[in-house]
Amino acid sequence: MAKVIFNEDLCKGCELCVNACPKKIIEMDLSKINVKGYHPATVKPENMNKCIGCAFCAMMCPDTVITVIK
Amino acid sequence: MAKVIFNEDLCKGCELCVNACPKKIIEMDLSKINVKGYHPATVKPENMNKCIGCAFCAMMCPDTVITVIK
Amino acid sequence: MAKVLMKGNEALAEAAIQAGCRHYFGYPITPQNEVTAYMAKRMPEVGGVFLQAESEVSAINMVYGAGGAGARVMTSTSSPGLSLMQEGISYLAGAQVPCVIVNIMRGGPGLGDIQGAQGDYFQSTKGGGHGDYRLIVLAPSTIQEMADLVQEAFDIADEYRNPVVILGDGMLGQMMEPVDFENIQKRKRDIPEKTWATTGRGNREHRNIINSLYIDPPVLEKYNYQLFEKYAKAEKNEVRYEMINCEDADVILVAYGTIARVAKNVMNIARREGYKVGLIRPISLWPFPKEPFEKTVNTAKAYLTVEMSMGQMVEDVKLAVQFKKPVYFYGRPGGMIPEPSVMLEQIRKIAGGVK
Amino acid sequence: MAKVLMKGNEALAEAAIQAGCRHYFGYPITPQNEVTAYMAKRMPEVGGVFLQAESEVSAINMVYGAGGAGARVMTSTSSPGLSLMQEGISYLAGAQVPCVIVNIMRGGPGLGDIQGAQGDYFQSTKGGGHGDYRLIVLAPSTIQEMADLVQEAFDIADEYRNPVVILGDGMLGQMMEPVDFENIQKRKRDIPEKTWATTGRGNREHRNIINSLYIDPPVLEKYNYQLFEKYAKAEKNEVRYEMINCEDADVILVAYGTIARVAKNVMNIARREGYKVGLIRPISLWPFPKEPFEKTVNTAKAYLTVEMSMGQMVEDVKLAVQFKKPVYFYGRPGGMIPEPSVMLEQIRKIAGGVK
Amino acid sequence: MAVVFQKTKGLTDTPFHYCPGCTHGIIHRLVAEVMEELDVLDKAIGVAPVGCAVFAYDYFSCDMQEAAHGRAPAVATGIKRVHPDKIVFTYQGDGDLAAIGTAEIVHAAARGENITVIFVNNANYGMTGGQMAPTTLIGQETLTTPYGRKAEVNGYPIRMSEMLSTLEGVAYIERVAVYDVKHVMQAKKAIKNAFLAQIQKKGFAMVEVLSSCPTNWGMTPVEALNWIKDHMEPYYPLGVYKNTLEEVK
Amino acid sequence: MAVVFQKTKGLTDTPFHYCPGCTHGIIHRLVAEVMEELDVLDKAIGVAPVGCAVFAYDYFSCDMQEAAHGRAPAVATGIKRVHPDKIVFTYQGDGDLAAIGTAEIVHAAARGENITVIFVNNANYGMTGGQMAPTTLIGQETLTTPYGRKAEVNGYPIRMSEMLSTLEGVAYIERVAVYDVKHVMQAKKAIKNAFLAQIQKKGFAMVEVLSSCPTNWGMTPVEALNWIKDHMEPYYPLGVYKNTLEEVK
Amino acid sequence: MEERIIFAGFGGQGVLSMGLIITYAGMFEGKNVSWTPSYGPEMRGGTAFCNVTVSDEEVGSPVITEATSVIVMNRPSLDKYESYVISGGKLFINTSLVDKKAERKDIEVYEIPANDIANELGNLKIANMVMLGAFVEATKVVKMETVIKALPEVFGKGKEHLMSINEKALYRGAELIKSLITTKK
Amino acid sequence: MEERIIFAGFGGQGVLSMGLIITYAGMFEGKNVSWTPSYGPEMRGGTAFCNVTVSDEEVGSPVITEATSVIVMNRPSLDKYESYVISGGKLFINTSLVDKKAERKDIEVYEIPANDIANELGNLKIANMVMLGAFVEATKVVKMETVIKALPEVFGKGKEHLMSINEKALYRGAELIKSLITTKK
Ligand SMILES: Cc1ncc(C[n+]2csc(CCOP(=O)(O)OP(=O)(O)O)c2C)c(N)n1
Ligand SMILES: Cc1ncc(C[n+]2csc(CCOP(=O)(O)OP(=O)(O)O)c2C)c(N)n1
Ligand code: SF4
Ligand code: SF4
Ligand code: SF4
Ligand code: SF4
Ligand code: SF4
Ligand code: SF4
Ligand SMILES: [Mg+2]
Ligand SMILES: [Mg+2]
Repeated sequence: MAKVIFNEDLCKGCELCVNACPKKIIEMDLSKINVKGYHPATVKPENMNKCIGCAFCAMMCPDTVITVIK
Repeated sequence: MAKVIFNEDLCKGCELCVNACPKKIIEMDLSKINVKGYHPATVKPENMNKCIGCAFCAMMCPDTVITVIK
Repeated sequence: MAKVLMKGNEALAEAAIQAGCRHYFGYPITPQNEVTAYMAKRMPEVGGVFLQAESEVSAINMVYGAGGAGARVMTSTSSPGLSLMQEGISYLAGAQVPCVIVNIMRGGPGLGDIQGAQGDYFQSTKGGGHGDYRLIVLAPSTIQEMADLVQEAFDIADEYRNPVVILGDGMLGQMMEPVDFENIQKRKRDIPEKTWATTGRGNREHRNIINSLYIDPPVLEKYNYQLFEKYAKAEKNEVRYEMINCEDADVILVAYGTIARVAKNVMNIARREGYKVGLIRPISLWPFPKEPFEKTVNTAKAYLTVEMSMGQMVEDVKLAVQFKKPVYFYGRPGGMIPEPSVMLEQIRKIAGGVK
Repeated sequence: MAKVLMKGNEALAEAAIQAGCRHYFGYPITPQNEVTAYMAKRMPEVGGVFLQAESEVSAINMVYGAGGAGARVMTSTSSPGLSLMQEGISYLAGAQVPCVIVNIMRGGPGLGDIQGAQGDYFQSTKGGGHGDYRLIVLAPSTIQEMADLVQEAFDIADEYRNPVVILGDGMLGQMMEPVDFENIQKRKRDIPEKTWATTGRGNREHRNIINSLYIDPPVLEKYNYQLFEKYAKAEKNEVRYEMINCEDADVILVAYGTIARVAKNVMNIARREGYKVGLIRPISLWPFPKEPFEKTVNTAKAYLTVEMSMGQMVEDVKLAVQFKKPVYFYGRPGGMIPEPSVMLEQIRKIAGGVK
Repeated sequence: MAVVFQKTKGLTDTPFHYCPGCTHGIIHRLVAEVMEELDVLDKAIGVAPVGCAVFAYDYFSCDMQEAAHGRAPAVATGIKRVHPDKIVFTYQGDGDLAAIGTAEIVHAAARGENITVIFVNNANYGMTGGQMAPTTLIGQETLTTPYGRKAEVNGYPIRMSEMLSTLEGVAYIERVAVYDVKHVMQAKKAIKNAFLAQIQKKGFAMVEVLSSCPTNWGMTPVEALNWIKDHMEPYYPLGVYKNTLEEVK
Repeated sequence: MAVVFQKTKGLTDTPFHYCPGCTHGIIHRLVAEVMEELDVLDKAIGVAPVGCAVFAYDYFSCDMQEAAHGRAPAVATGIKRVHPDKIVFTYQGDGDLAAIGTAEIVHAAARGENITVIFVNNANYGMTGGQMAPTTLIGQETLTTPYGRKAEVNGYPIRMSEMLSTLEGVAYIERVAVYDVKHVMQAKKAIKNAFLAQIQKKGFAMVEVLSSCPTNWGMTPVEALNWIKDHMEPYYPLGVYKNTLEEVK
Repeated sequence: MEERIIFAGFGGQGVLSMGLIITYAGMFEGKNVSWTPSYGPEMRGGTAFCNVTVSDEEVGSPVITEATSVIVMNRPSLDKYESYVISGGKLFINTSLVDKKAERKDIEVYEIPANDIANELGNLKIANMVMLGAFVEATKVVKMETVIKALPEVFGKGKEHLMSINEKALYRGAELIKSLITTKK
Repeated sequence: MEERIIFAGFGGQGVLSMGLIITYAGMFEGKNVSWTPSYGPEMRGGTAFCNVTVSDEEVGSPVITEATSVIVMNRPSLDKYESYVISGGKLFINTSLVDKKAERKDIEVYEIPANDIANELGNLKIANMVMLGAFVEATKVVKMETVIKALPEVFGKGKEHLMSINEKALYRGAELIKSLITTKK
C-alpha cells in the first residue's frame, strides 16, 4: 500500500500531477485556497488506497509538493 | 610578346611575384631602395622577352604593383 | 478624441514613429519591454523595420549601421543594457551618427532591481563610454513630455549628427497618463540633408565613410576640437528647463524626471505652509541648464537637490551654483522614491525660522 | 642589481604577480598588449592562470567568477575595452567582488587612435556603468609607481571588497624606466579572510552566494547604503596625492599621470623664471583628494588643471576649490601632449605681474 | 513504509517562484537530485543566469554566483580556473545562452572548459514577458513577433546542441525534454552524464532541456507539455549529439 | 598590345598599409575585382573591421563604414535593413569574427541576413602584434601562447565555416586559401558566389580565406604561404560547406 | 479634489483592470489621471497592485504612499496596505478571501464579499467588478455611467457579451454599498 | 645634465634598439633614464622612432619635443625631426640613405654613411651600431664601455658571436667622429 503526501501550501494548482497519475486519483481541492491563492492538489482519503506509489506525480510536480511513501 | 610594368614605389619587396613567376624572370633590384625603403621587384630588360603574360605575378602581388600587357 | 491613455513606454514608441523613425533595434529588458513590444507591432504597420537584436551590444551596433546609412533610428533599453552599449555609444558619438537612445532606468548597481531609479545620470551626462564626447540628454517627467521630447530628439540628433539620450525611469515607462499626439510643439529646425550617409555611391563623386578612427594624433585632436565646437553650439541652443515659483523663493528644489513631479507637489504643500519654495526642473541634463541658477543664485537662500539616487546631478547643481549658496541633497537609491515628508522637513530645516 | 629597466605594462604585470595575483583574464588591445604577453609568459612559471578571453565582456565576467571564488584576479585593457566592461564592472561593484582592473587609456572617442590619453577619467571616477557605485581609482605617473600602486591595489580591493582601477595611459604603458621591486612600500592592512567566497560549501554551515540582485527595493536601498558606508570609509582612508612647492605658490598646477611629469618640469622652469608655482598631483582619482585644495585655497591665487583630454578632472578640481579661487584649464585630446610652453605661458598670464 | 520519493537535499527550503506548472521547477529538481546522488553538493559551485531562473541561487543548496545576462559560461570559467577540482555548473535559459551569451557559450565549449551547462530551451524569453528567443519556432507568436516569427525578418531558430557539437572541446551534449515521466527520467540521466563528464575531466558538457512556459505561451500547464512534444520536439530532435564519456557503472 | 592585368577600379589609389607579402592585399584585390565585375561598386556599402584591415575603408572604392571590433555583422545588418537593395559586405579577421564578434556572426547567419562576409583567417591577431586567435593551431606559438597553444588551457581552434554551416539561414559558405595562383583564382570564384548569393537574395554568405601573417608568424612572405598550405589547410579543409545558389552562367 | 487609490490582490484577480477602468473614467470626466502598475519578473503568482490618481490638479508622484482609498482583494494585500490609508480614508476588503478584520479605527472600512457575490452571479472572475461597483458607489470618484463607458477601453471593443455581466456585477456592488449605508443610517 | 634624444628611421633599421642601448647605459651609469617607443598598428614599414631621456634629474615628459640630439636613419625621418633639435643641438644623418642636406644652420650636423660602412664591415644590419658609435663619441652622453656593457641586455645574453661585430661597428662609428673632429681642427 502506498501513500502520497502533499505539502499543500507549496502547491500552485498546475495539475501536472493530475495529468501524470496513472490511477487518476489526484484532483484539485476546490474547497480550499492555499496561502498562495491556489486550489491545492489532493487525493481524497477514499481514493488513497488506489495509489500504487509509482511517484509519477512527484516526478512531474514542479514545486516539490509531493512525498511518496510505500 | 608580353610585358610587365612595376609601379615601383608601391613595391614592398615581398618576393611573392618572384615566387609565382613560372619563367623565374622577376628579381629584386638590389641597386634601388624605393620611397618605402624596399628593394623593388623588377624584370631585367634582357629578360622581359621571356615573359609570357600569364599574370601570375600580378595575381600574387598583394600591393597591386604589377600591370601586365600582352 | 485627442487624448489617449498610454503607458510611457508606448507613448515613447508611438512618438518615435510619428517622428519618422522607421528603424528600431533593441533587446528586451524590464522596465522598457513595452517599447520593444509596441515597435514589434507597429513597425510592420507603417512599413518600418523592427528587429530584435541578439544583445544590446548588437543592437547599438545595428543602430550605428542604420544611422550611418541615413535612417532615423532608435534603440531602447534599461540600465544594464545601457552599460553594454557604452562602446557603441562612444563610436556613435565619435563617428557622428545621429540616433535616439532611450534608457528607462532601474535600480542598480549590477542586476539591482527593476523599479524606476535615477542612478545612471553620470553615465549618460559625463560619458559612460571612453574618450571625450557628449550626448544630448533629455529627461521627461510626464508621459506627454515623453512623447514631445522623443520627437524633438530625432530632430536634434539629425541637426547635430549626434546621439540623443532620452533618460526616463521605470516609473515613467510603466505608468499611464493621457497623451495628446496631435498638438506636439517642436522647434523649427534646419535639418541638413544627410549627404554624408552611406547609401551606396550611386553617381556621387566621392565615397561616404562613417568612421571614428584617426590614427594620427594631431588629426584626432583636430577632430575632437570639431566635435567640441558642435557641443558648444548645443550648450548654447539646446538647454531646456522648467522653473516654477523661483522669483521669490528662499529654497529652490532641483529635480528631474519622475521625482520632479513629487518635488512639485512638495513645493505646493510647502507654499501652503508659508514657505517660499521654488522648483528648477532640468529637462536637458546635458547641456545642463546653468541659467536658472544664475538667475536665482542671488535671491535664493539655498537649493535642495532631490534624486532617486545617491546623488549625481547634485554635482552639476553645485557647479552651476558655484558654491555661492548651499546646495543640499536628498536622495534614495535602489528604486525607492524620496519621501515628500522628508523633503518637507528638509525644507523647513533649511528655511529655518524664515517663512 | 635592484633596478630593472621595464616597460610600464610589464612592470605592472610583474608587480601584480608579486602581489599574489595568480589569475589573469584579458583580451589584447593596444597600448596594453605587453601586459597580456607578460602574463602569458609569467603565469605558467608561477603556477598561475593566464587565459585570453574571447572578448573584454567575457574577460570581466571571468574576473567576476574568479574574484567571487576568492582569487586575487586582474584584467587589463584600454579605452574601448573598458567601455565593453561597464556592465560587468557594475556587477562587480554591486556584488562586492574584489579585483584589479587596469585601463591603459588611448585617444577617443570611438576607435580614436592608440596614443596615450586621459579621456576616460569620467568613466572611471563617476561610473561608466549603471547605478550608484564607486571604484577606487589610482593613477601612477612613473613606472616605479605603477609597480607600487598595483601591489597596493590588490590589498585595497580585498580590504574593501571592491574593484580597484589602475588608470594609466599609453605613454606609461609603453615607456621604459628603471623599477625597483625589492623595496616596494605597502601600507599594512587588515585584510579580512575571504569567508564569503564561493569555494564550494565543504563543511561550511551556510552557502556562499555572490550576487547583486535585490529585487525588493527597500532591500536594495539598504544594500546601497551599505555600499556607500564602505565608500565613505575609502574616502576617509584611501586618499592619495603628491603636493610639491605649494606652501608659497601663487599658481598651482593640478595634473595626474603622465602629464603630471610634464607639469612638474614646467613648475621647475617657472620657478627658475621666478614664478611661485606648485603642483598638486592626485594619485587617487577616486576618492578625489580634497585636502590639498583645502590646504592651499587661501594662499594660492589660482589653479591650472592640465589634462590629456578636453577637461574632465577639472570638474572635481572646481568642486574641491569650491569656486574660492579661479580654476583654469589646459588640455589636449586625442593622444596629444599638452605643451610645456603653453603651460608656461598660461602660468605667466595667470600670475600676471606678480613674480 | 519507506519513502519512495521526497524532496532532494540538493534543494533549499525556499519555495520556487516559478509560475504554476513551469517545468523550470522539474529541471531544478533533477539537477539537485543528480548533485546529491553524485555527492558533490559540498564541492559544487553553481552559476545562475538572468532569466526566470535568476533566483536559482536561492534554490540549489550549494555555493552559487549570480551572473550577468548571458555571461554564466564566462563566470563559470573564472570559477573553474580558480578551483579546478570543484564541480562548476551553469543553469541558463535560451535567451541567456543562445542570444546575448552566444560568444560565451561557444568559447566555453571550444575551450573544452570543464564545466556542466544546463540549457533550458522554452522557445521564448520567459522572465521579460515572452519575447522571441533565438529558439522561437517559425510562426510562433510572441511579444516581439506579434504576427508570428517570420524567417525573412527574424531568421531561423538556432539548434544550439547541433551547432556546439561541431566544436572539438565538447565532451557531452544531449537534448532532452520534460513533457512526461519517461522523458523526465531520460533528462535526469543526461544531466547525470553531463556532471560525470566534468568529474572525469572530459571537457565541456551541456544538456539542452526542452521546457515549457505556460504563462507566456498562453496555455494551461498541461497544454504546454503537449506543445513541447508536438511543436518543439520535431524541430529540436532529442538525443545524444556528442559523448566522449567513459562507461560508468 | 592589350592590358592583360591591371589594378581594379574597385580599389582606390591609396596604397595598402599591410606588411610586405601579407595576403590581406590579395584578398582586398579579389573582393574589389568581384565587385567591379558584378558592377555593384555604385551600390555597395562595405563594413571594415578592427584588425589589420581596419583601414579597408580607405581602399575599397565604395561607401564604407568602420565598425567596432567584432561588430561588423551587426553594423551590416543595420545598413542592409535600411537599404535592402544595396550590396552590403563585411571584411573581418579571425579575432574580429571568431572571438569578440562570435555572437554577431552567429546571429547574422541564423537570421539569414542577406549580406556577404569575407572572413580572413590568419590564425592570429595580426594588428595587435600576433596574439592567439580562436583559429590559432594547437602548438602554434604566439604572443599569448608563448609555449605553444595547448588544448588543455586554450581549447581547440574553431572551424567557423563548419560551425556556421549548421545554421539554416546560411546560403553560402566556402573555405578557400590564397597561397598560390590556382587557389587565388578559386578564392575569387568563391567570393563572387558569395556576392551572387546576396544579389539573388538567398541569405547569409561567407567566404573564409586562409591568409598569411608573415610578420607575426616570423617568416618570409613566401615561407608564410607554405605554412598556410602545410599547417592550416590540413586543419581547415578547403571546400564548399553550404550552397543554395541558383546556377549562374 | 485628488483621489489616490491603491488596488491590490493576487495576480489574476483583475486588480490592474479595476484601476485602469477608474483611470479611463477619470479621463473621460476631464480629470487629470495616472495609473501605475506593479511590475516585476513575469512569473505569475504573488501580489499585484496598481496606483491610480484622479485629480483636478496635475498628478505628482505616480506612486502612492498616502492613499485616499485602498481596495484589498486578498489577505496579504490587507497586511501590506492597511497602513497606507490616510486618516479618514476608505478601505475596501474582499471578505470572501480575507478572514481578518481591519485594525485601523480612524478610517472607513467596507467589507464586501466580492467572490461570493460573483459566484452568485455565476462567474467567479467578476469579483473585481463587484468590488469596483462598491468602490465607485462609496467614493463617487467617478460616475457609474462613466465607468460603464470605460469598460470597452479595458476589455476591448466588440466584447459586448462580457459587458452585460460586468455591468451587472458593478451594480450589485453598488447596491451593496447603498444597503450598507442605509443600514448604517 | 639632461639629454633628450630622438632615434628615427625605417622599421627594421634597429632604431628602437639604439635607443634602448643608450637607456641601459644611462641606467648603468646611475642616471635617470626613460625610453619611449613609437608604437602603432603592428603592420611593418613606415617610420619607427623612440625617445630617450638620460638625466641627472627626474625624467619629466617621456615624449620629446625639444631634443638635444636627433639621429635620422632615413629621409622621411629627417623631414620630420630636423625641426625637433634645439638650437645648438646635434643632428646625425645617415647619408647612405638620405640624399638631402640638413637645412638648419644653428645646430651641429654629423653626416655618417652608416650603411656604407656597415656594408664594408660585411653586414648591412649593423648600420645602426655604426651610427650609435658616432653618436656616443660625439655626445659623450654615456661612455663607450658602458654601451658595450649594455649590448647583452638588448640583444640577449649568450649571443656573444653578435657582440664582436656590433662592437666593431660601434668603434668604426666612433672613429669616424674622431677623424671628422680632427679634420675640423
Ligand atoms: C544586459 C541585460 N539585458 C537584458 C536583460 C533583461 N532580461 C532579463 S531575463 C531576459 C531573458 C530571459 O530569457 P531566457 O534566458 O530564455 O530565460 P527564461 O526566462 O525563458 O527562462 C532578459 C532579456 C537583462 N537583465 N540584462
Ligand atoms: C573592443 C576592442 N578590443 C580590442 C581591440 C584591439 N584589437 C584591435 S585589432 C584586434 C585583433 C585583430 O585580429 P584579427 O581580427 O584576427 O585581424 P588581423 O589583424 O589578424 O587581420 C584587437 C584585439 C579593439 N580595437 N577593440
Ligand atoms: S504515486 Fe502514482 S498512483 Fe500514487 S498518486 Fe502519485 S501518480 Fe498517482
Ligand atoms: S503538480 Fe505539484 S504544484 Fe502542480 S498541482 Fe500537483 S502538487 Fe500542485
Ligand atoms: S606575367 Fe607571368 S611570365 Fe611574365 S613576369 Fe609575370 S609571372 Fe612571369
Ligand atoms: S609581389 Fe608585389 S610587392 Fe611583392 S615584391 Fe613583387 S611586386 Fe613587390
Ligand atoms: S514566465 Fe514562463 S518560464 Fe518563466 S516561470 Fe513563468 S512559465 Fe516559467
Ligand atoms: S601584421 Fe600580419 S596580418 Fe597584419 S598586415 Fe602584417 S602580415 Fe598582414
Ligand atoms: Mg527562455
Ligand atoms: Mg587574424
